[in-house]
Amino acid sequence: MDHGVSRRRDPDLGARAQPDWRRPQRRAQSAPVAGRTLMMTAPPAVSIKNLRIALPKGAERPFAVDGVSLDLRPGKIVCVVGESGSGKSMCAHALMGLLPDTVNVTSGEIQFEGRDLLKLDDDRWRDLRGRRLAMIFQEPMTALNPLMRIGDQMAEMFEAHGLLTPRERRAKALSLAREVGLPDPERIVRAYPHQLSGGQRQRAMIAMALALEPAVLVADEPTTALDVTTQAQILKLIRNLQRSRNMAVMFITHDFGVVADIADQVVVLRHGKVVEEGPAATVFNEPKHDYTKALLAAVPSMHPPARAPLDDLARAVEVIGLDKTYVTSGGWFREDRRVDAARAVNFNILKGETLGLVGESGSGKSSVARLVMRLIEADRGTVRIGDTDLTQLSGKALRAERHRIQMIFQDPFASLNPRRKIGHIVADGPIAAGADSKAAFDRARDLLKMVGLDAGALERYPHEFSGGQRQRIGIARALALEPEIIVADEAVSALDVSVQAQVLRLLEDLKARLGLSMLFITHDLRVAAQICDRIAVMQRGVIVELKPTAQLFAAPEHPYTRELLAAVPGQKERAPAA
Amino acid sequence: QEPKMGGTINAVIQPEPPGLMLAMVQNGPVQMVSGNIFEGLLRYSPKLEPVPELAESWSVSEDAKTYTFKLRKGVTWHDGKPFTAADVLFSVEMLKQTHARARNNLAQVDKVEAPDDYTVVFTLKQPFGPFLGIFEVGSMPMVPKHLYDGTDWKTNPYNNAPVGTGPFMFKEWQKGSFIRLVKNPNYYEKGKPYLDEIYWQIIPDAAARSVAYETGKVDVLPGGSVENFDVPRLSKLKDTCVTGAGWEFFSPLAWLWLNNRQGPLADKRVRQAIMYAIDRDFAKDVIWNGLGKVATGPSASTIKYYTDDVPKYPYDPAKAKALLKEAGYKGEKIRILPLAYGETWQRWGEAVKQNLMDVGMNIETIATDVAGGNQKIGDWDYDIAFTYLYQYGDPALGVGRNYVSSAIAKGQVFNNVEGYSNPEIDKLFADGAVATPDSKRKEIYEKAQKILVEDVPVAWMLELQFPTIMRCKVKNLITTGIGVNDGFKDAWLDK
Amino acid sequence: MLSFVAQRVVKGVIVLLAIVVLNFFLIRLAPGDPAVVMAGEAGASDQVFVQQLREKFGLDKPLPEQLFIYVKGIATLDLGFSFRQQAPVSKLILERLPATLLLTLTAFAISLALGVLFGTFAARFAGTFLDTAITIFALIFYAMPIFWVALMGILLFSVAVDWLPSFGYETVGANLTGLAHLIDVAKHLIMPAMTLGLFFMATYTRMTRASMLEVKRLDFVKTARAKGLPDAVIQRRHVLRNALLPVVTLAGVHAGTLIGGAVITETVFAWPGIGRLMYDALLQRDYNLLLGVFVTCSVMVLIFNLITDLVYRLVDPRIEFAA
Amino acid sequence: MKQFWKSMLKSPSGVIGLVILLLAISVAVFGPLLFPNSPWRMVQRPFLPPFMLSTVPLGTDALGRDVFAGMIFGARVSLLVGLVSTLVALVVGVPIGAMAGYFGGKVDDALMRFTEFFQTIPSFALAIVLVAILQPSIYSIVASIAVVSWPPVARLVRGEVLSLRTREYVQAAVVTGQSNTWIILREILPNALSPVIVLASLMVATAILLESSLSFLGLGDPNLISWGYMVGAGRTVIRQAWWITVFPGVAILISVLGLNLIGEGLNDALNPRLSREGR
Ligand SMILES: Nc1ncnc2c1ncn2[C@@H]1O[C@H](COP(=O)(O)OP(=O)(O)OP(=O)(O)O)[C@@H](O)[C@H]1O
Ligand SMILES: Nc1ncnc2c1ncn2[C@@H]1O[C@H](COP(=O)(O)OP(=O)(O)OP(=O)(O)O)[C@@H](O)[C@H]1O
Ligand SMILES: [Mg+2]
Ligand SMILES: [Mg+2]
Repeated sequence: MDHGVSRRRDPDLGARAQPDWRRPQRRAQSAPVAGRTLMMTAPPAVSIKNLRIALPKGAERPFAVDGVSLDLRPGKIVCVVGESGSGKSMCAHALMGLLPDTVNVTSGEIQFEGRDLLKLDDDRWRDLRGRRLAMIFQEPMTALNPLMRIGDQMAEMFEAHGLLTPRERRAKALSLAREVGLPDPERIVRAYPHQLSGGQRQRAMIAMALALEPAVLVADEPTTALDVTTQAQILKLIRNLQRSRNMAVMFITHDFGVVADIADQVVVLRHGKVVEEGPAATVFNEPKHDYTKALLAAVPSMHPPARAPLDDLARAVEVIGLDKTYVTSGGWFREDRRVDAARAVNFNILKGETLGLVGESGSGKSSVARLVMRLIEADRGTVRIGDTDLTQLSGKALRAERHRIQMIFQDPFASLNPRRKIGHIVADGPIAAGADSKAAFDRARDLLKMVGLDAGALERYPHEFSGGQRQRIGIARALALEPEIIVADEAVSALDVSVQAQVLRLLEDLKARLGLSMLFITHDLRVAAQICDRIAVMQRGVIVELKPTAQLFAAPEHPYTRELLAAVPGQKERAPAA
Repeated sequence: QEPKMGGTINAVIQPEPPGLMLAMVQNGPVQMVSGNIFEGLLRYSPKLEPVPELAESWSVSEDAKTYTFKLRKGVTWHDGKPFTAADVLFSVEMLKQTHARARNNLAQVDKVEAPDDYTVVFTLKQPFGPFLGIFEVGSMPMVPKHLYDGTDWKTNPYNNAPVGTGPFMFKEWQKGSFIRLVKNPNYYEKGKPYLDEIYWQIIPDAAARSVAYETGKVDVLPGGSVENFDVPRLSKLKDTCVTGAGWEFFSPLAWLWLNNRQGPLADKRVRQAIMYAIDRDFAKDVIWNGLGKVATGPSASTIKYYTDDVPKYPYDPAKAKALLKEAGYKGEKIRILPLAYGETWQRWGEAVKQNLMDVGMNIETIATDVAGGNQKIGDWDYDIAFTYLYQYGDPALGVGRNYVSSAIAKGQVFNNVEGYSNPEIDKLFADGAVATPDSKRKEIYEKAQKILVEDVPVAWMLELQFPTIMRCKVKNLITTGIGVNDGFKDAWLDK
Repeated sequence: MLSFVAQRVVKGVIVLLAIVVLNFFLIRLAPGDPAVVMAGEAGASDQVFVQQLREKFGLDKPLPEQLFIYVKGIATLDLGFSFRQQAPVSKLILERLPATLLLTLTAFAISLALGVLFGTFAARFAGTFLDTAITIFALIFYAMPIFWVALMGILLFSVAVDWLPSFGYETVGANLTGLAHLIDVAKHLIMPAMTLGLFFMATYTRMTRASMLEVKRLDFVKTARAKGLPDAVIQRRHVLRNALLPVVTLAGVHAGTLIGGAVITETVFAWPGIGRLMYDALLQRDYNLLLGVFVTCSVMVLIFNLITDLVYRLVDPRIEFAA
Repeated sequence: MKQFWKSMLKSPSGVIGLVILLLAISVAVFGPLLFPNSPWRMVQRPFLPPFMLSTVPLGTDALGRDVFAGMIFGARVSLLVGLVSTLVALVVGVPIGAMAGYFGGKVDDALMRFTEFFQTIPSFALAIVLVAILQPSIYSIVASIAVVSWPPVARLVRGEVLSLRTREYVQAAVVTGQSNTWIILREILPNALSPVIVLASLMVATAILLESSLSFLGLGDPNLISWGYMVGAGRTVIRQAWWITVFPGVAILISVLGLNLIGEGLNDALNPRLSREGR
């Protein structure tokens, strides 16, 4: 299709590209390198030296990446870990030559196959990308062009480098799809991205990245958006493919469980600087830097702590036979699309108890939370708070009862109105309930103090706070109405581990002090293990198992529960922290 | 110069005629096009003397009540059927139902008879001075009986492909684009018409019409088809001739309806003040580019029995102010309704408004389109309203109706809209219509003019002239007092 | 897909019915009586005569009855009779419809094609002189009143240099046939179509540019770059196609504006379309004709919208054929 | 807010637009005080070319009226029509869109059908008919322009509200027991407003153009001079007196341009993602 596009390369690159992409020839080319590998300790495929990337003026810090050096070796996976904003993605993008226009590399070099990548011109970059260096992105939803068929997007990989005929490309795409384990590959190569599940899309992305057998694979949080079960499969796939092709992999993640599962080498980044690096076992077992230690300590363990049994049998919440089916109207001449988000859901929460609700994405956890909160209407069933049947109320009466059950939301950025000051955000509820505004603000100040924010916060806007602080504000808002029950829907999932640990501790503390009950929704079984008294496991709208936490972890009954537990990454932990 | 045969004329028509059946629709453009297809019994010279057309000759009885017309022999309709007295009788009957003006004009007719195929006799109830002036094609077109008799006139297919006796035949009409007429080869006047065909181009925008002329796409701009402001420029173009002739029969006279019934305008002095306040020479010189004439009274100077021996109202703001003060005008709001006929009239409305405001009147312009304006005038819901009306050659036809009290009737935009009622005037016009001989009529009408001008029932503005602009190679385009409205039968092209 | 169209048609019919009823009353609210207008043109009028006219056109009946008669007619695709032009309304409209369709569709095609082209250029060379130039021109075209553009066009192309005809849709009396006729019509078409399309072209230029810049930031563009695809291919295949979606939506919405805008263009260029027919009908209070034009225009808008929706659904696989 | 002005002032188009608008507004507000001569008064000989007399710097029109005075008084009407009709359109469109988006379901369906209905009638044609029916006056013109321009507002607001409604902070407001009105006014609308403001700035421009087009067809308010009226009136004499049309035409062009630039500036300022990209 694009024969007209110039493919100007230097002789040596051209020579490699021209005969064909097939393996035998390429191997012959890289033979001398391989030979050396045997003699010395494997030379790096890529060597990043003292990389420094400047951010535009007004950014939070002058350099996104500040003097980072690291090597990627064939056949090895290097995990780059660190909190959000530590510069992980920047490193990856620099390696691919895909840095945004607003940032630029001020110093350092990236050695690859005998040249400094940072000095390449656009055409050479283009030649290397995809063919020698490939990348997988975090969001499988947005990383694929929604208007193109999967197979065509795979075939583009060959087209970009002028390889094969269109027919061969299609055949190749099919076999790639098969190789990464996409089900029904004939159908899937003809499908559009939105017709695939997240895991399938990520597989398609991997297939694409591997199409030309690159020497280096960069994976920027490739599993963060996936379910644990899917994550486990994808990790396995990457590991296998990487082994069989002897690729050098740079794997970016913030999840230490994942690191534990696949890393050969670990590099810990903080504020754009490498604070620690070394073989995975060493970093896990003998972390040297305090930051690494803190990070490791913050990873919740799979072992539920012992919990005091609850004697008080008073029920705070009673949920009986909740049904909810979403009907997406198909119009007059089409059948409706129905999703059962809750089917005959029953559970109680005792006073002072934390009930966990776990399950994969789409299993109906949030729907249950909303039903309990009466943010949506149930088709059938009852939600009782104390003696009040919430499902029977509406309008003013409902509003009057709302203060008894409050919610903490998942996304600390989306759950605060960006245009209202924190003071208002916290005090609005009580004022709407009829409280005197001065008293409400005084109380807001106290609450903020209780969640660890100073009084000055009242007058500030949400964007002036960090993620963890915002989640604290969300908690203060929920507490302002002095609720009996708190529903936390993925309340810590968006936070970095260290922050997550703090917030969890805060929640535990407040709960105990105020005698609250809690419905805690999460997809992270480690978190659930640490905070819940009992856990309910949901699958496709049905609660398949509900047990005290320790029992559930020790003796899962339902196959789905077992599958979930097995998929949690990092269980062969080299450093069982705590 | 000897007329040359052949050639095509492109003329502009505006707005697009709603139909071409002159007996059923009678607005200006319809007559302009259909005047070539249909004919009347008579035409009128620029001096408004009757000239034969379908009637070869005519005679009037002693008592002035019987008019006998001898029809031309050998006249055929465009479909080949002969034209006879039966067609005339039929036309009279039909027009009484479809043609409002013909209906009025024929009100004096007692009976119409056809003693033979080529003679028609009109018998009147009483003598009617202007009777010989109602036979022009627009006022009384001849309709083919054999195509209309016994049909539903409204939906008759010939409405859209009219058949007449005229020098040109209807050929095609592309709605929104043009109307095409071709020479009638069997025309009764041998050798005529000279032209092969006429295209009437439909161009709705005045500026675009000027451009069409300028770029040579059309040859004739009939009166009123370009804005007056453009006339001087166009007349200076190469090979361009301009004439104001051809409007003698209609003699359009512009005035302001003044609502005599209510408010300040019920006071004669206020009405006189308005006459003094308006700078009519400015209007003539600037808005009408010097064309036309400042009106002295209810009759245009081209109309029979006109006299300028009447009170005069020169532009005199001081006097206007004095009169207003005398009448005790205290700034009551007065609504003025301009005529929605394009830029010229809009500008004129603005100028008059400004004149009146300059003498201290509180004027508000009410904007409407033609239909909305008509409704307001018909409902007498106005204070001052622009208009211009045709006079049809005789005070009994075009003048009296605007002042006699019997013509006061709600819901119409003609006749006595201003609500002026003066028994003396009523009597004068009643007498004038039937009086004989001419000298007696003259006396009556001169008296009426004097009284009216003193009373100012309406404010007369200008005798309008709509110049026709054409290429000089177009000869003999206008030969009668009806101008382009009764056909191009004498026109020829000097190639 | 078929059921989608069927559903849309049913919906459209309901909307149309509402339009008919509303406009029926709206139009009759206008001051001015068609019978008076007609009688007036004869240069005289009297009560009896006007009443006679009213009866003839059924205007003497009570409004609900008139509406009933009208709607009944519509059901049988009869738009009524124009008492003023003495012809069936549908005939009058059909005579004019081809010209309007030719004009609006050409304007639409030109504006969309050129707009997308310029927008693409501007986005590709964002920040350069070319971008600035295109943006400024787009802004100027956007800001010029349509009649002004028309006037300037005529002065420039018809008067100053005699390249293009200033009125009509063919050379009257030339009796051209075949290719010569086509060329003749095309020559007449250029100016009105450009005039009508210029504003929309400017809109699409700006929209395409903005949309391209927006899409450029999306993840899948990064994926495409990571594949090593040449920039031109990325721009065309990945950026442009996605960026066009909002432009297509907007274009569909514009159909109504385009047809409405044709009133002025058709007036200035003497283009024999229904825009002018509507305006004349309005001035003459030709109720049936005016209503008929409204219904026709609305049908055209609905069809335009349906087509854009279909196109949208063809381009974007994510949207299924549901309402 | 400060942030907003900062980024607004950083975008060059926004600054140029603001300067133009401020200039136009101050002409509209103060001009008539400084040049109290009525623009309708015939002060000099007709068709006096511009720059000949200092008393009539921009020449005179077909009746000898001062073009300069017309420009100044015209600014008032043109801007007023633009601003007021946009305001009316917002007053109609924002609540309809907000209600449709917030309550969803049947309410949404009904309101959107209603909106669609208005969008199905060609807008300019509808405006013409409305002005003709109501009879041309500044009120009917403003009303008609508003009637044809509110549907896009409603649609835009609905879209925004629809997406904001599911935001967590809105749900937070619901669960803390706040009323629907409060939630719409405090939590949703302020966050839906930036694209509406951008749209509004463009609507003012479109309204000015619409008014001029109506004036062109002779449907302007005859008691008030507007730029559109001047262009329409001067159009027939453009061949002999270009200045009568050109000056007000340029005035329209520049103000519409200014408003568009403001729209662009607002877009940049209110959409931080865009502004960071630079251009
Ligand atoms: N386009 C950009 N313009 C300005 N600053 C940016 C841009 N992209 C990222 N940054 C900043 O650069 C720093 C490093 O960002 P980077 O995306 O590398 O973090 P990360 O470690 O990948 O974080 P995460 O885990 O959230 O993806 C951050 O402070 C971020 O705010
Ligand atoms: N408003 C809605 N309309 C239609 N379907 C919906 C709606 N909300 C959720 N669903 C569907 O209902 C199912 C359950 O959704 P829910 O959000 O409760 O899952 P979840 O367990 O919270 O998932 P996640 O972990 O991704 O948040 C999913 O299949 C989802 O697509
Ligand atoms: Mg990142
Ligand atoms: Mg959820």
